[in-house]
Amino acid sequence: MKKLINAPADVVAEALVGFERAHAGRVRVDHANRLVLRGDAPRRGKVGLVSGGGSGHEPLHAGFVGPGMLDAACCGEVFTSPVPDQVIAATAAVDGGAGVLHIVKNYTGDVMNFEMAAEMVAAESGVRVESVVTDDDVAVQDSTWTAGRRGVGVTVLLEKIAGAAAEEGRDLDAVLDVARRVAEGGRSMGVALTSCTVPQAGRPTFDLGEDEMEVGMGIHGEPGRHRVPLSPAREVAEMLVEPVLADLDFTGGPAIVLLNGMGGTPLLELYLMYGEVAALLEKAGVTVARNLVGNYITSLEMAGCSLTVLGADDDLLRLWDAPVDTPGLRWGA
Amino acid sequence: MKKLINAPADVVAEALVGFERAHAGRVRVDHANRLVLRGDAPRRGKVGLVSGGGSGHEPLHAGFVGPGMLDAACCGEVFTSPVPDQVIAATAAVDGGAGVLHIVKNYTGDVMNFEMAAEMVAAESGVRVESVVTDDDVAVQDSTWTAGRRGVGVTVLLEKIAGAAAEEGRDLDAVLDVARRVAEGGRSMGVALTSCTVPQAGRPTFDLGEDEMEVGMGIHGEPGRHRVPLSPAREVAEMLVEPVLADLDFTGGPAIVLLNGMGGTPLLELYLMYGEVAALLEKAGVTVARNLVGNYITSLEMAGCSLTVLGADDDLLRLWDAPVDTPGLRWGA
Amino acid sequence: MVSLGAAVAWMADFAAVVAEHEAELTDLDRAIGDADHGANMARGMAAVAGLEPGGFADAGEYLKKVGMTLVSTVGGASGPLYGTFFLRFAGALGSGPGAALKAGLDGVLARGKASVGDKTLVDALAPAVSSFESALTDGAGEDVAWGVAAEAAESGCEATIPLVARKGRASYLGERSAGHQDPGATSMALLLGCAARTLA
Amino acid sequence: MVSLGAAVAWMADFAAVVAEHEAELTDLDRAIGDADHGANMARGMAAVAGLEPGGFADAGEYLKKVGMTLVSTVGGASGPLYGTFFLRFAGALGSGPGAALKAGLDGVLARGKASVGDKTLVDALAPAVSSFESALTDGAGEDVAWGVAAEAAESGCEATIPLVARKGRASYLGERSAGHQDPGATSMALLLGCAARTLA
Ligand SMILES: Nc1ncnc2c1ncn2[C@@H]1O[C@H](COP(=O)(O)OP(=O)(O)O)[C@@H](O)[C@H]1O
Ligand SMILES: Nc1ncnc2c1ncn2[C@@H]1O[C@H](COP(=O)(O)OP(=O)(O)O)[C@@H](O)[C@H]1O
Ligand SMILES: [Mg+2]
Ligand SMILES: [Mg+2]
Ligand SMILES: [Mg+2]
Ligand SMILES: [Mg+2]
Repeated sequence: MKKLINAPADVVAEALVGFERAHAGRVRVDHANRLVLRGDAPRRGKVGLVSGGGSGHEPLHAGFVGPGMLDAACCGEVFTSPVPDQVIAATAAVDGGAGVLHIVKNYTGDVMNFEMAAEMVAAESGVRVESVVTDDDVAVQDSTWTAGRRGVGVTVLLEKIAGAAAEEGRDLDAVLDVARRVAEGGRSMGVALTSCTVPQAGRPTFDLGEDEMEVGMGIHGEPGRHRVPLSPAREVAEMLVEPVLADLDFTGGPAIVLLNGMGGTPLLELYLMYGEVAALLEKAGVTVARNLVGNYITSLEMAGCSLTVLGADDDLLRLWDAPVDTPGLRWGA
Repeated sequence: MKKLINAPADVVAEALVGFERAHAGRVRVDHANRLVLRGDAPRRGKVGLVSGGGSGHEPLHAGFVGPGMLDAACCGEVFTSPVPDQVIAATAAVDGGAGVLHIVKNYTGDVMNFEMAAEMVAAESGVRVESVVTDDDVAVQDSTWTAGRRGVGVTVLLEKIAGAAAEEGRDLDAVLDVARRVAEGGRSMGVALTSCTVPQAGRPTFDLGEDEMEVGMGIHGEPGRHRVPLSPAREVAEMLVEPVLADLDFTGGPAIVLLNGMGGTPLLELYLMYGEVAALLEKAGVTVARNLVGNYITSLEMAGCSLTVLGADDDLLRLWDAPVDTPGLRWGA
Repeated sequence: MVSLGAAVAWMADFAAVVAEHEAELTDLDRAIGDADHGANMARGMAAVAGLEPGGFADAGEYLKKVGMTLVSTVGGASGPLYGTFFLRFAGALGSGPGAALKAGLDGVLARGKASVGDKTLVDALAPAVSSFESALTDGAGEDVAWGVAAEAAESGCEATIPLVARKGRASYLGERSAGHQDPGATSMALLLGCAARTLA
Repeated sequence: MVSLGAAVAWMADFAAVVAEHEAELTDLDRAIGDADHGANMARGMAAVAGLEPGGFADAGEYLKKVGMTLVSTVGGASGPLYGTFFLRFAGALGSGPGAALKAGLDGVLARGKASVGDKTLVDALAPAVSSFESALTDGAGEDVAWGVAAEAAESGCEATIPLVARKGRASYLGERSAGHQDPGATSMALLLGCAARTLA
């Protein structure tokens, strides 16, 4: 295992020390609870946005804390959901009297820990909490017989768009409505060329042959739909676009597209992939109104990429374009 | 070799297709000359900034084209400097009557190709061209008996700062002066945990044992000062900070610090490293006034990082803070 | 009745057993999950082992704190599930261990929405709860009932091997999850084994 | 005098030889550079081989175009150096091949600022130029002189093996560059070998 770390058990705590030093003033770090908070939280009258999950997906979530996006991120151990105490502390810290939205990726651990936190907040404080769960990964069959689709790239788009809705002063119901529209309107699919290595595990999560790739893997190295021979970018693009479009019709309006790197893929390759993906989307009649190409929801040093397509409308596009000022996403500010 | 590409020979051309699609409107791509141009170039009366070099270091340089930074980037083959024709075409495309600055990293190939281009522009057009060469890598002994230090991280800071100077209307002499101050005032040092693989070469540029790292490697996989056993982040930070501070005194004023990922290092590790580095700099009496943590001058999928420290003053800090609006660096806009 | 001393001994034993089996639990989770179940349980039980038992009035109060500690330190799927199990177990302990076990199971079912056969820790816990009850109904003492429950948990755990997971991370594997023992069922069987040693 | 036909044959031969030795040149560059010298030269000479020789008045005009083509297609260190060599060679060809060689060398020295012994293509080119001259001075014909020059380039190239690089990318290696043959010197020796076969 080749990593720039000290003891594997200290990775998250020490990364937060560096994060605080890098973004001092703009964010505040609660080291005891492993929270990254907006520097000016709580904002009176603004709906608070809390997200979080296992670490190792940076910039998600900590990198998306700031004006126009999240008020707080709860940082779990690498690939392990945060505990309710963190979520409760974050909720209390960002509540400005207008209620708090929890943004949760659909993994059993995340869902249960956020749920317990919400129950405890409801039982012990007057803060109104609503939750939205992202489950956009079409690699997983969504049925009552499984844990359902995983939450991946849509989470980035949702945090941006719901963040803008909260920032412009919409109330909790309205922000929740926007968040649900994003969660329901987006689909994703990924491909991995290499595994990642969890620091505490010390060895790769899965083994992949020198000429194999995993189609539909998850952001924690979960297995995908199938393993195929390493293929040209042109064919990889088809493996991403085809299942996403098969799952949902995006031809009715404008779309926001995220081509996301898993952490170990050079930007040069990501742009090349984006060229292939955008051409296929265009051919399929999808109007790409906005796009984002880069590493936004990663899986440590995994090589690979994922595609997220979100069906948008004028309201969502306007919220997408609104200023955002976070370490990981910034424009108009 | 595991890469998201089609034919290795087509990587740069195809990545430019995707880059154009991703940033349409904001930049223009001249595919014949492999140039990325500011969408509104040439800007009448503004000094034009042209940089370029081998591809594979993205976002440098193409990702830094836009208001407040570069007017044009010349994209060479992966790790191979562009040819004079590209530089000449870029210079002509961005000249707004106030002259053009060439920003060149100190590699024999880059220096000679830009030099030939400048000579040809001087001989064949009325455009005044000045050049600045970055050579900040302290891993290399700077002597008349070598090709001199390599240009690395300072290039990013220089493109930002000189870009701001040009944007606010300074003339070519003034922009050149700012650029020279940055080039002279910054030093860098890097460490690699893994090699990178050039698509056309098909195999890793160098071999590194499972428990070795290369201290002082270059951004093309050039060898460093020495190979040492894989060390904790705390010690790696010393290996970066110590030689940089030994080479130049940064205690006299504010400093701008870049902790740069080589492309394959998770952000989690980069932040952890930044915590270590910032603590050492503080202990050594360096006042870090501004910082940047992320992947800005990469080496394909290499794992590792580099530290750049630039001695600044009020003028340089102000230029650093000025709005910038490029795919790879954006604030205030 | 479960005494405070017995409850503390139960947890001390489980903490030791989890530490001993940490690598095994993680390896089981590597096969069909994300290779952290051993680390998760070890982190939580180390925190539990650090609780000062002096301050508690009875086993119920102590085990409530155990549940809260697990919720606060484990994370992942197992944190809320084990935490809920102990919180509910502690709350019902006044009505005896059978009722406590039943309440714990109900809490886990409500929280995780898994059924028997979904290849989760429920597959070890549910048969243990019903075996404990039927042993008492059949006239056995609590000491015997704990042993029966532990055996049922052990068989339930082994019976997860051929199952296809339908809950938790392993469900992403679909058919490929068959042939592997469920990590959570394994730790749950260990917990009941400890109960048989310390509460009987 | 070098005829247009001879010059075209020289370049056709060099293009073929470079294509044949591409992997070897790249491997030499992998050892002390960045593993692209073979690709760089092959790309450039493929473009040269694609030039339509019909449109040129004489060898000088043709070789000037060769130089410009190399400058425009090779990049890296070798592009400007080989390009300059041919541009200057072509410009002085009117005064004979000896003067052309000398002008080419001077261009390379001015462009790259290397000296003999710095472990660059100058170590193959410089001895070739002086051997060609002295052969003529000694009364040999041009055909013999080209052969002598090629041999000198070949030995100069081999003599780069023990040297420590002081110019170009290999200089970063310091002492570790010793023990490897310089890739640029190798391609330069191939160029002069082709000259001996086609211009003599
Ligand atoms: N919905 C559920 N109901 C009951 N048990 C579950 C459920 N989901 C997961 N589990 C149990 O949790 C175990 C995994 O725990 P752990 O690895 O600690 O958490 P995570 O899956 O979040 O990494 C599984 O082996 C399974 O027994
Ligand atoms: N300053 C210089 N003067 C003369 N030759 C040089 C100089 N620098 C490099 N070279 C030659 O260029 C060769 C490398 O060419 P190439 O690999 O194509 O370019 P790059 O080093 O830019 O990758 C070296 O082997 C050396 O012979
Ligand atoms: Mg987990
Ligand atoms: Mg090169
Ligand atoms: Mg797990
Ligand atoms: Mg080379």
